[in-house]
Amino acid sequence: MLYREAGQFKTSYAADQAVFPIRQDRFLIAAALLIAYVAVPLLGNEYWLLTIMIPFLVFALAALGLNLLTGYAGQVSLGTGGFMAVGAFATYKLATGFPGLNIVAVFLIAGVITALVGLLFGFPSLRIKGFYLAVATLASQFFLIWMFNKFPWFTNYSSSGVISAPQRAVLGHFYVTGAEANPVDKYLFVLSFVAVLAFAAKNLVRGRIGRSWMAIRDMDIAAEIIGIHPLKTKLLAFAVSSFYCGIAGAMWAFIYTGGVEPLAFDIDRSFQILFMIIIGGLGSILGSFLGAGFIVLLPIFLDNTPRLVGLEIPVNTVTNLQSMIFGALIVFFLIVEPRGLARLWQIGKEKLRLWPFPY
Amino acid sequence: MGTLAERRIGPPLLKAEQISLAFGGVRALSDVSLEIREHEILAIIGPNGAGKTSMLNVINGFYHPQRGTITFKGETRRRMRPHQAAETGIARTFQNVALFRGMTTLDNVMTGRLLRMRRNFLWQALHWGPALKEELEHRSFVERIIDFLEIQAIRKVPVGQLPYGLQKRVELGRALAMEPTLLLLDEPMAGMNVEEKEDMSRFILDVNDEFGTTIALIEHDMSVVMDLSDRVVVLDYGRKIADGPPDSVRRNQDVIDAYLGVSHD
Amino acid sequence: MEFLDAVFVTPFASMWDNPEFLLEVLIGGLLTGVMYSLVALGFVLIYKASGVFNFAQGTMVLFAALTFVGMLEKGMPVWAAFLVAATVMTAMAFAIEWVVLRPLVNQEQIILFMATIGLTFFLDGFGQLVWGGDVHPLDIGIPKDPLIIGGVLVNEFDLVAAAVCGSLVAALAVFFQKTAVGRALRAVADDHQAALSVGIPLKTIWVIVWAVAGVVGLVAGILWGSNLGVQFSIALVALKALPVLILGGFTSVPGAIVGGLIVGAGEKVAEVFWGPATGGAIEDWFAYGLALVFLLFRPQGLFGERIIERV
Amino acid sequence: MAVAETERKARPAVRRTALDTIPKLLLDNAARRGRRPAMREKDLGIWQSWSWAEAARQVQDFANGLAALGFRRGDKLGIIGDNRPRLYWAITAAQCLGGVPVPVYQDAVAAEMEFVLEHAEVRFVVAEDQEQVDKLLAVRERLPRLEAIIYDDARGLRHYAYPFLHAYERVQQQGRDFARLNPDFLHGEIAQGRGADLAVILYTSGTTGQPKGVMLTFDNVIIMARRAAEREGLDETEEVLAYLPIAWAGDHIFSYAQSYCTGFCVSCPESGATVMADLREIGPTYFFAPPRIYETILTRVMIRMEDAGWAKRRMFHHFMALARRVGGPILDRAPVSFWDRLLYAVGAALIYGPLKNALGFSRIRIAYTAGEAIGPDLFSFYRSLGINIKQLYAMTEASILCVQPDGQVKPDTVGTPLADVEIRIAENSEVVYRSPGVFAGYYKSPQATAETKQPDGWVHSGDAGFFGDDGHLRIIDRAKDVGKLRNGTLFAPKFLENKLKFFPYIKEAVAFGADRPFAACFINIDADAVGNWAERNGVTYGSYLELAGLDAVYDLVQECVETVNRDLAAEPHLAGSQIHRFLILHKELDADDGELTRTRKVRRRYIGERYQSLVDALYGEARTARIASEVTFEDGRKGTIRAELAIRDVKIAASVAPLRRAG
Repeated sequence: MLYREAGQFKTSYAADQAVFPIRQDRFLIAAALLIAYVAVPLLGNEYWLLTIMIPFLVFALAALGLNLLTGYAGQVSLGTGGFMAVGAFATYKLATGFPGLNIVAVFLIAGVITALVGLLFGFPSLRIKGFYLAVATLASQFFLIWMFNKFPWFTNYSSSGVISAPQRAVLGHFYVTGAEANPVDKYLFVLSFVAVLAFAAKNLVRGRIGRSWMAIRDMDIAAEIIGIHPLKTKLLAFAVSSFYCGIAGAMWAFIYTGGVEPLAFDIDRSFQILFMIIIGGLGSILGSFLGAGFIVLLPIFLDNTPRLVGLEIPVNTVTNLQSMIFGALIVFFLIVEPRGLARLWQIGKEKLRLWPFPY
Repeated sequence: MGTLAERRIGPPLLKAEQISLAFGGVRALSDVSLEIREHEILAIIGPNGAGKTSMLNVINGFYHPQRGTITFKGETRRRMRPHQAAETGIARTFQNVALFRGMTTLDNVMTGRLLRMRRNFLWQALHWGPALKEELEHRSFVERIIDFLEIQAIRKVPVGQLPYGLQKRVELGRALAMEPTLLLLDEPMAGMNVEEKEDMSRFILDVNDEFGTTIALIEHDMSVVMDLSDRVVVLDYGRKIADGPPDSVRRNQDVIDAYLGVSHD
Repeated sequence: MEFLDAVFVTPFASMWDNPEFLLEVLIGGLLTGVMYSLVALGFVLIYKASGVFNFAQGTMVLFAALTFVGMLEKGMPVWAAFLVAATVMTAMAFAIEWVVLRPLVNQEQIILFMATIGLTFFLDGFGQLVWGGDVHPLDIGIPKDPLIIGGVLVNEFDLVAAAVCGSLVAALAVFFQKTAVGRALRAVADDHQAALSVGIPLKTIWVIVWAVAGVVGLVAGILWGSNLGVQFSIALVALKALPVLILGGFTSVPGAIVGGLIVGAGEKVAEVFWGPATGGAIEDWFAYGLALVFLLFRPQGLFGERIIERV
Repeated sequence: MAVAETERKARPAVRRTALDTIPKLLLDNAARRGRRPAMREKDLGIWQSWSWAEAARQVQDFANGLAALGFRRGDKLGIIGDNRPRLYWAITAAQCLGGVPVPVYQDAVAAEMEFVLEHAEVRFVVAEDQEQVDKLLAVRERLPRLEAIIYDDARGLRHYAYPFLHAYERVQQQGRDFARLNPDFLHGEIAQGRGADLAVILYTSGTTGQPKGVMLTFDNVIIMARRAAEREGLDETEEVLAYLPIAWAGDHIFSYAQSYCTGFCVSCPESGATVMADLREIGPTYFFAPPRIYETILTRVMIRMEDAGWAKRRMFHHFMALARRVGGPILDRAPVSFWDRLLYAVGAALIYGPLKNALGFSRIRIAYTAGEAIGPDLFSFYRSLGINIKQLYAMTEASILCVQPDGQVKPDTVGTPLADVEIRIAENSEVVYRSPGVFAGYYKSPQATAETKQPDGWVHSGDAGFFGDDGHLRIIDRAKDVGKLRNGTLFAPKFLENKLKFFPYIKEAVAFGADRPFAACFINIDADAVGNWAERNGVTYGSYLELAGLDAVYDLVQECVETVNRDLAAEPHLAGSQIHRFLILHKELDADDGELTRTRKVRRRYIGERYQSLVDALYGEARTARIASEVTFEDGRKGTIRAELAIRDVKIAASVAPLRRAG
């Protein structure tokens, strides 16, 4: 209905292959960015920024990373938490070891370090596939968390095993990490990182690299036939995915919570991210954001609903109920639309484009 | 039709020498030698289980024969991986369509160009400058193939939604996008109706004609084989029993026996 | 240098010095491995018959144990509690088939896998909502005294557990080989289409297999709970059972048993002899490392069938 | 050519630089709006575009190439194929050299093609692809003058080793080489062109006899294209989709001449099968189609809406009903209540806008229909959506004659004459006209020319019509079919029949009245529509014969006929030919029985003879008539149907002063 595409014809391949070939979509994304950059900082209070927007963005980044690996390259991974931990601890070591290093560079280098670790743990993907691989990635999950727990070097010999973010600023005096950091600065910093990385991810998946990933995912035999080197392609997926997850982990530790212990990145975190991409939509950039939003908002919603209707329920019961509802919702989603929220979005959009016709 | 210019068939492009292949105790190929000459259309026929597909799999590196060598473009080898075969200029299609079901027709054909795309990771992430230029150049090339195979209307349709005949055409498109010197087609017309078969035959001839591509194909439909191919190789129980022009092969007693003795679909 | 010494010299030296101790560790490990085997067995049964990678197996073990112990706490005799718990697990199998599997039939494996994770969350919440989240001590009268057999210290309980597991596996083997239902199950595992074409109702098979997996889980839960009390951590045993699957192969019953024993023994030995060098707790990941190394040489697992790719 | 020769000498020197030929317009466009798009074609997945400067280059290269091949002034260039930029450029290229393009219908069979090419003495042909080349090769032996065939699409032609076959690109390459040696040649040729020169020969696909070649001069084409463009305020920003045959006069004016005159861009669809999708992508601002295309689109809309969900369907029908009531008046800027305007705006957001978008009509400023009468329902459907669809009157022999001005659009007129167009109604009601667009003559047919075109420039259209008091021309029939009632009143049978046929219940109608005291008619009901109606109203019937004889059905039809009578009463010229009596035929008129032509046109005379007894009954006193007629069944067997048919008298409406009907 909202889509009026008559007259939007493409005279070049560049225009035809644009990320948003439909004018209305371009308006939509521009509006979304405008809201994210202007309306949210102006209208959002500290609670909103710190407990909803920032975790949403951090989760979205991690989901994006996992989606590149699982949704696009078809390699199921249960080690996301471990890679996030690598990012967090690498950032910590870099930031404390090189106090003069710009925090942006710190995040990026930590991402690269995580990518290298991801590369290492991606090697089994040459020989094993599917669930075997998924289980194998658990090895990285357990091993990495164990390592950060056991070797105090990673926490600079902190007695509690907790790392806490030192004070760092961007552009001179905008503190984005540490106790002094202003929520709006933090938010804008994360937002910019996520926006740029999301754009880069979109670019990757619509070009040569994305096509080789999807080829491997859809039919690895045929992929080899057209000259795709399976190991190289899979390893690249592991590396890129880990890069994203590493930065997400770093932001989690440094900007969202300000300090973490390795347990924050245990296997539950991995599952949480996996849920995001399943519910959001495998193989969809948008889906990573939708899934992250869903998983971040659902507990808040479940937390607040009984109170809103005036019910007093013991905390334990609430936790258990949440767990049940969460589980049931996942099954429900998989049954209703196994391809996730992104697919629902797509269907809705398609309907709007065809309106008033049914097809 | 006008006067069809003589197709120039050149020297051997590929030589398979004394190939033997076995799985466990089962012999798939025994001492098979064959040649594929430049610019020709070679048909490999034989009853079911004769080892035809195994032969293609050996040529493009899926199977590694226990004995024998393959010489392609003058280079002799014993082992190689399929992606290396692709790099040397061998493309193929499969008996059961092996497309990337999650992608559109356009993207599927574009994957055929992956080998020729060079821009590195960082350019790709920016999707700008050289990467964009490269992408658009290949798109332009791929569009010519889409035009050639007359699949414009399904350009942006996910291939999973296409009827079988069209999927086969898209798969041919993907192979063509690789600009192969040697094209291996495993039953390109299996499961097609008469009209689709005619279309496909025309495309195969046109490919051979317009691009000079050497083609080796496996086909069951005898009339198609007789019409299309310059030369026919007959396999039976993993052995080569005949090799020659279609007419002489048709009169070959061994071939007749092989076909009479075994019922094939 | 010191580290290398601790990794490559000291452990072997201490093994050599005290072979009885090594044997004790080994046997202790093997007996723990039996537990892993039981959980892995549940996985394999379901995977074979329905192609579902059932992540909820660990939670099913917990849930079964909770039900059992809850019945005991209500004053039921052991046999009655067992029957009730087994019935509950069977009912759950029906419910799962009806609510989860049937609507998702023909979906990709990854989707079904995700659904079982959802199931995990649901059962976790449900079980603790009904039975509470505390540790429930469980004592069904299995003796726990240490025995010295041939100079080696063995726990009586472990022997009983091994015996129970052994009989369960034997019973299952008979069930699969000798009964009509068992044969049908094997047919389904081999080829869904073929099984359907000879008139075996797939849905019935699924219910049976999930129920059997539930009962196997119940046995595992009772044994584990008798040892450590019934508590949430039982669900985590499932995570230990996963490397067992890699080792043994997803579709192999003997693989699950042998794999469980290897993992159990391996990680105990590693923990005892290499733990000190690395700060301990390597049990957390050792099994995975072992499985991974193993995979590099045999991607299809110990007893898995070799995958020949047909093109 | 004789015309052009004599007039050239008389031309004053000052007009030498005037933009009086298409090639001069091309150069002018290239200079003035060189970077604006001139042509687009959906090819290889995108709309390949050529600016005016690029188009000029393409044309010049090809023109030079033709010259290099030996194409000379006065030579004819055959053009065969779908709407392709290269074919349009070939037309211009021929005109640059003082040659004459002869577009040929691309779906013509080889024999038809042979006739035109033979008759036009074509030396060179530009053919689109292998299909057209094969057709040409089939008849080449009988075309001794044909020297060269140039093809656009090389697919499949690689091995056609004929020396006279040339690839389009190669000709252009030769052209570039030629231009290097003769840099001033082409501009000299273009400068020699005059407005009175022959611009094109368009062969009419004559329904009877052989096609006739209509010779049009540049003046004919350009002046009329300009007049029409001025009337509508067309400019270079229009978007047009060229999808009708190049050989058709309509396409030549709307997609070719007007583009050169105003500088707008013409887009060519990817193929015949993708026209609708391409239409949607381009979203033209200016659109031309015969009624049957509008009808096809409407049918598709309705069918697709039937498959929509219940709520959506309700909403659609609700808002379409609103649109029928107020959409037309809003488009015509007539007074409409604020509330209705508000509702219409809601409808526009929910239904009309998206619907137009889905059809590709979002941006249409002007849509034309011509060629035959358009049903009032069809017409008002589009207008009620806010699409400014208008009728016009045009002939191959004269380009455009009349267009409906904005705000004065009615389904039954063809509008008012353009500037410089004079129209007279002859004694026998025939429309006769004179205008700058009037053709030079039929090629090599002085006799046919003389029959149509008088020495003083007046041309017989062959159509019967009259002017209403509003100054709009109404076309009622072919002139030869129009007769008079016994009292001298004008009687236009096809006009009556068309009016009747616009009702969904009436499938065919046969009107009688020439030299009779009054008009009367046979009606053929539409079995589907009436059957549907019967079902909804609980009327039961067993067979077509029974259905056709039902009183209720007679009532239904009578209402239709009376409506027609009321319409007629509003037209002073036709008020006298109101229908007095009718009967419903017992069987469907059938081409197998010779009652219809194969193109489903009523053979009025034959039917009159065959059902003589029924005609007599209509003009008698009886209330019923008996008939026994032979029919051919589906399986070819013959049989006889006997029936007694009722005859109804119809109320005659009082003739009133012509008022604009509402809606």
